[in-house]
Amino acid sequence: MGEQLPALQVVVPLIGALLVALVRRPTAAWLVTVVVSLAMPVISALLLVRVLNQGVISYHLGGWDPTIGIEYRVDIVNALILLLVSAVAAVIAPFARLSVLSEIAEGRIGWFYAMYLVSLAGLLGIAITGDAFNAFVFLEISSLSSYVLIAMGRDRRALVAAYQYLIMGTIGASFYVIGVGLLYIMTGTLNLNLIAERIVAVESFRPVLAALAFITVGISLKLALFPLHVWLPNAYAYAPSVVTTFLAATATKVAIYLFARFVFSVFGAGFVFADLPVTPILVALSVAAIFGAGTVAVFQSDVKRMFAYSSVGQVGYITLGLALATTTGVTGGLVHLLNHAMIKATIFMGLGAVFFRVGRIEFQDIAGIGRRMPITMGAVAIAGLSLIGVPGTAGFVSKWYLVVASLEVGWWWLAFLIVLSTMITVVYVGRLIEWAWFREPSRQVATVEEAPIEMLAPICLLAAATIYFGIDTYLTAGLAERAANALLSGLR
Amino acid sequence: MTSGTLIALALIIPTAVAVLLPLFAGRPNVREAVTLIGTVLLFAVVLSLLASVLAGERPSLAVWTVVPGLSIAFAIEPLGMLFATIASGLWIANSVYSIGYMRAEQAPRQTLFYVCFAIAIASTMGIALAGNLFTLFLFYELLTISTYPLVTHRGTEEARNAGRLYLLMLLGASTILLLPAIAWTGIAAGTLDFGVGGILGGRVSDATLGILLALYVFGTAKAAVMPLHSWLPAAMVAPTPVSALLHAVAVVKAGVFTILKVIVYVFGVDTLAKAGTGDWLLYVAGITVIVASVMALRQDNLKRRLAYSTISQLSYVVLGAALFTPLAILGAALHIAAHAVSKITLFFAAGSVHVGAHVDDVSEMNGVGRRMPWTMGAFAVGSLSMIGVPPTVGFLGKWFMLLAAVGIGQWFAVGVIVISTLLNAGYFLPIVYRAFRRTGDGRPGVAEAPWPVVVPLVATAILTIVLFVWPTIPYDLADMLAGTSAAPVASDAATGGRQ
Amino acid sequence: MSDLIALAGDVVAHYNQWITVFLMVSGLYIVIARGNMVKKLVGLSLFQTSVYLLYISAGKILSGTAPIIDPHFTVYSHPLPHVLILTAIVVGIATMAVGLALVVRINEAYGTIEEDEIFKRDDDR
Amino acid sequence: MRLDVILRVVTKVILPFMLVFAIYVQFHGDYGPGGGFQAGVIAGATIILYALIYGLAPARRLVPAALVEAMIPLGVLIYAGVGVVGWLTGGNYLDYSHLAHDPVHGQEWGVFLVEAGVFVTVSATMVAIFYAFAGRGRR
Repeated sequence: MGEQLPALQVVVPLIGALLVALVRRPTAAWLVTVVVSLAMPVISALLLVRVLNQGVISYHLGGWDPTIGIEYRVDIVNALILLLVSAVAAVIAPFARLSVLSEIAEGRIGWFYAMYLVSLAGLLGIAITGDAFNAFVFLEISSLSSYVLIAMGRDRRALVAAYQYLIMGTIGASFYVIGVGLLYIMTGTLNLNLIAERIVAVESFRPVLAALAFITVGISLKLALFPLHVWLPNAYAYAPSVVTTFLAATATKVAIYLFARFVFSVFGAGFVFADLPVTPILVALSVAAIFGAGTVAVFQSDVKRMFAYSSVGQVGYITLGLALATTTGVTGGLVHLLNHAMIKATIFMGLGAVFFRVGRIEFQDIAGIGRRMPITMGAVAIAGLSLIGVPGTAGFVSKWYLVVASLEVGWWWLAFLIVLSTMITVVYVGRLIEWAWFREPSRQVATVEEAPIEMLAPICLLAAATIYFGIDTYLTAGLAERAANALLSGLR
Repeated sequence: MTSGTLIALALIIPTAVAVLLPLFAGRPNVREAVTLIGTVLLFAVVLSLLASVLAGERPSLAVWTVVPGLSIAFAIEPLGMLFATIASGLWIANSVYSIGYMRAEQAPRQTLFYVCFAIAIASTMGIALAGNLFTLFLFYELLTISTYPLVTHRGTEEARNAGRLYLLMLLGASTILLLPAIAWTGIAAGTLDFGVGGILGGRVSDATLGILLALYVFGTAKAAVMPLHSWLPAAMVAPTPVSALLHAVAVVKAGVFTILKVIVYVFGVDTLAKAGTGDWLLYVAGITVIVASVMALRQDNLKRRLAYSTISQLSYVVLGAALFTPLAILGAALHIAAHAVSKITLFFAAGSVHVGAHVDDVSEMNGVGRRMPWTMGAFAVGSLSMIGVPPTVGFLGKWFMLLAAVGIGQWFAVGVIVISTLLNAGYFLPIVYRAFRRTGDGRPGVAEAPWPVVVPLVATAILTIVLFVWPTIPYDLADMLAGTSAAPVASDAATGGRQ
Repeated sequence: MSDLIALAGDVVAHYNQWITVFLMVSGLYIVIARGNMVKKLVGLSLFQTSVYLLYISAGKILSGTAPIIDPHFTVYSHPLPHVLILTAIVVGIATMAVGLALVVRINEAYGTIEEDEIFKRDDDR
Repeated sequence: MRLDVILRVVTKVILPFMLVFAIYVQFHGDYGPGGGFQAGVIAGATIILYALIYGLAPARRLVPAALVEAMIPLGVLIYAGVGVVGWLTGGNYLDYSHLAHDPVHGQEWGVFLVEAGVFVTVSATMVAIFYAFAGRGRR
């Protein structure tokens, strides 16, 4: 059975989604979702252990040879991403029941869970596949289901947000597939590994450069790299709480993985970063994202929207680390990818719990909420501190790597910008803490109670994780460093 | 019990108090009992550590390596021991005082107050006992964050603004300046562990030493060296116990402690003295001392006047450190202790006046001393100590710094100390005079504050005098510190500083 | 002169790619320039179609037949691009369905499908 | 319901042929252009044509929405199930070689079943999309 793990990782949520679509009773649908979601981290943890023990796992779908068939290929990089996505899914599933019951019309709950599982299967598929076109299909599977999920959001603005995301996402995916097509024309294969082998001979040809450009822009749309991020804030802000949490923690992260996979493993770090001026461009965009999106976040009146903008900024840190293309830098980027997923999942789940109790999520409406829901908001505050990068939390570890990485390449100004940008985070996290604790409770808030235990438990678990991974970094920084080395060494 | 266990306990006890308190939120008496038991236990633990340090031991405890190069480790040296002893000892007095003050004030959200307080003390212990720069930084930030809710505690517009300034200035300086300084140190020296004689000697150029020193000094905004001082007067909106223990002892002392420790154990006194690129610090500190004193003269609000006085006194310590001689380091360390007991007395008295006479401004204090003799008597003792008049402990630190300054012919420092002493007298003595010599306007309701408020302030006032007569413990610790920074030891820094 | 003719020949010989580029750019233009949400989707569809052409024309071999093994033929077109594009078409249809469904819902919620008017109505609230 | 007699009659006549053609395309997929996608669309089109001519309500009586909504996941389930059978018979996921006594027949069977699943899902999806849009605004 161990050999079948890669297929199980994708097939189980897919079959789960089909079962949910057949049954569609809210409770049954939720139960299936929980069972599937809890099975996911088990599978990905087993995969990770196998990768650590035996090296790269190659799985031939349908028994076809990789030259013509689809290959699932798991190395330490995507094993880590798989574990991240499935762990987040497992934590969200128990939380989802009450949140979904309160936010989604009853007739749609079944479809909601079906779409949720399809989206999960799609994201896991992107991460696990070793085939460029298969990645496109999974990309669209996850995107299409997330458009639907976002459209189920709290008011009509969710529809417009989903529509905008659909337009941008489809353009991004089409750009990606154009790039893949050009690569296919030049190399005659769609297998990422084989492309990487054959591209060396043709990398000076113009279609390869065009392919790099198309793929980079296409994926950048999906990962919301500044200035291609405009779809993200509204989509996150108006989507149902569960969806926001899930997408914020996983969707952009998987897109970043795909980006890293293409840039480092397929095109090769030497080609992209040494021969082409990608580093300065990407660093400039990342810094612009960090400062631009961070500043916009400060002025939001909607808490979810504020943290959505913050996500755009935080993606900047990840791409910044990748752009440096050194071991420390890529490690920093990957660590921040993992940490930011945890942090944002905690924050959006906490806000989901607040929304569940209060029914609104603007600053004025949740004034004083920290006094009524101390545990929920305490967890959000801890995650916020981690977002700032206070030492002892996960966020510090990633920021430390990034600062050291920029000092190592002699870019002290970049280190300075990184620490300076932290102040923006302090401002908007501080603003939430101030509203939550140091204002008199508003009328809506005065009567609410602490969130129910089945919501609190996942929130507290993740908040504890953001502290735990600030102290014990084997699973994050330790593995991320190995992953960074694997990425930088090119072919897997 | 091994010394490692004791170090762990010194952190665990206040943390445990913080964890237990919310469980007794509904029962104030139990809650306060938990706090008091915690304070006494902590002090006992610190005292037993003190005994082993005085016996010449240097206990240490390696906890965990976060990422290669960043580890959480504790190692006790004399300066840290001195700081830990002061902070934990005064926590007892301050807890008694808090109970009286907060109940008299009928303050809201007392549980949150005590929880944050306990976390702040735990962080202070972490700073004092830290064995490397990362551990120090970790607890330094934790201290900032745990005291932010205390500053904003009242929840008024003014308190929120003060909280914002507090958070932005302290967190901002430490992340923008201190963190890069630490990263730079780590890359240059290959280690972040504190080493006797410094770890940077011979590793970086003189100019770099000067830049790094600036990053450290201004990154440690808690030391309130100008121009990063304005958070401290603003933080006075906090309840008085917070101002007393945290903004006269724990937080601000954590700042100067960090600067002193970095100068002694990261740069090395000798290295800096030879490099000559750190001399600017003397002038910055000197100017801060004088300017803050002048500003204190102009404050009418008693707590704000005390805050400016604190800024000035903190820079005394920095000034002492910036002389880069062992004798001045001794004086600086002693002044940390002296200022702690004296200033907490003054703040206690200010709070007592607030509770007993409902007066916050100096101009309204006429005759208060006659109605509140214990309070204002203690205030007088504290004032004398701040000015540096024997028989109070404030004299000792100034004396040694003055000796050191004269010894190396640093007449600027001598001038600063003399002028500021006059200024100190200028802003403290009128208060005492008003309180005792002028007659009040006979307002009713002015009476001595409740006993939990009065007893601690009298106790710290007595301590101010006792430490002058019997300064053995702080003196020995300061002497040990000065000994480690003396020239002969520095020669083996090249080997001693590495791991 | 002969260079020019060769160049013109090159341009004409890659006519399939010119069509691809034309469709792609015009589709993208419609998506960006039109405020009507349905028209945007039409543009998006055009844009996707250009991608189909890119793949299919790359798989075609002149005078090759369908890839079914038969003793009379030796030259076959590459079947894989067709398979891929079949998948891509399905993805395109699904996108279109979701997109149009969203437009219908938006029309019900706002009473218009012009983007600028929708933004104006949201700002008014 | 207007009296467009010609359309109604012609539709009645043409519907069975459309369905047969769909089945032809489905099974001819092994030897020529065709397969589940195309067949599914043609089959879906017959229902849509019926609904266009005779109205939505009769079409819904003929092919209930609940059935359509069940068929969509069911078809994919057939597809995924065939893949799982590949597992159980000792191959990788979607490996049809072990479905029959020799690999070539196994592949044939596998593709046949998968195409059947595709047919179910595609035809149902077409009808479902039509129902969803056509039913809008009439409730």
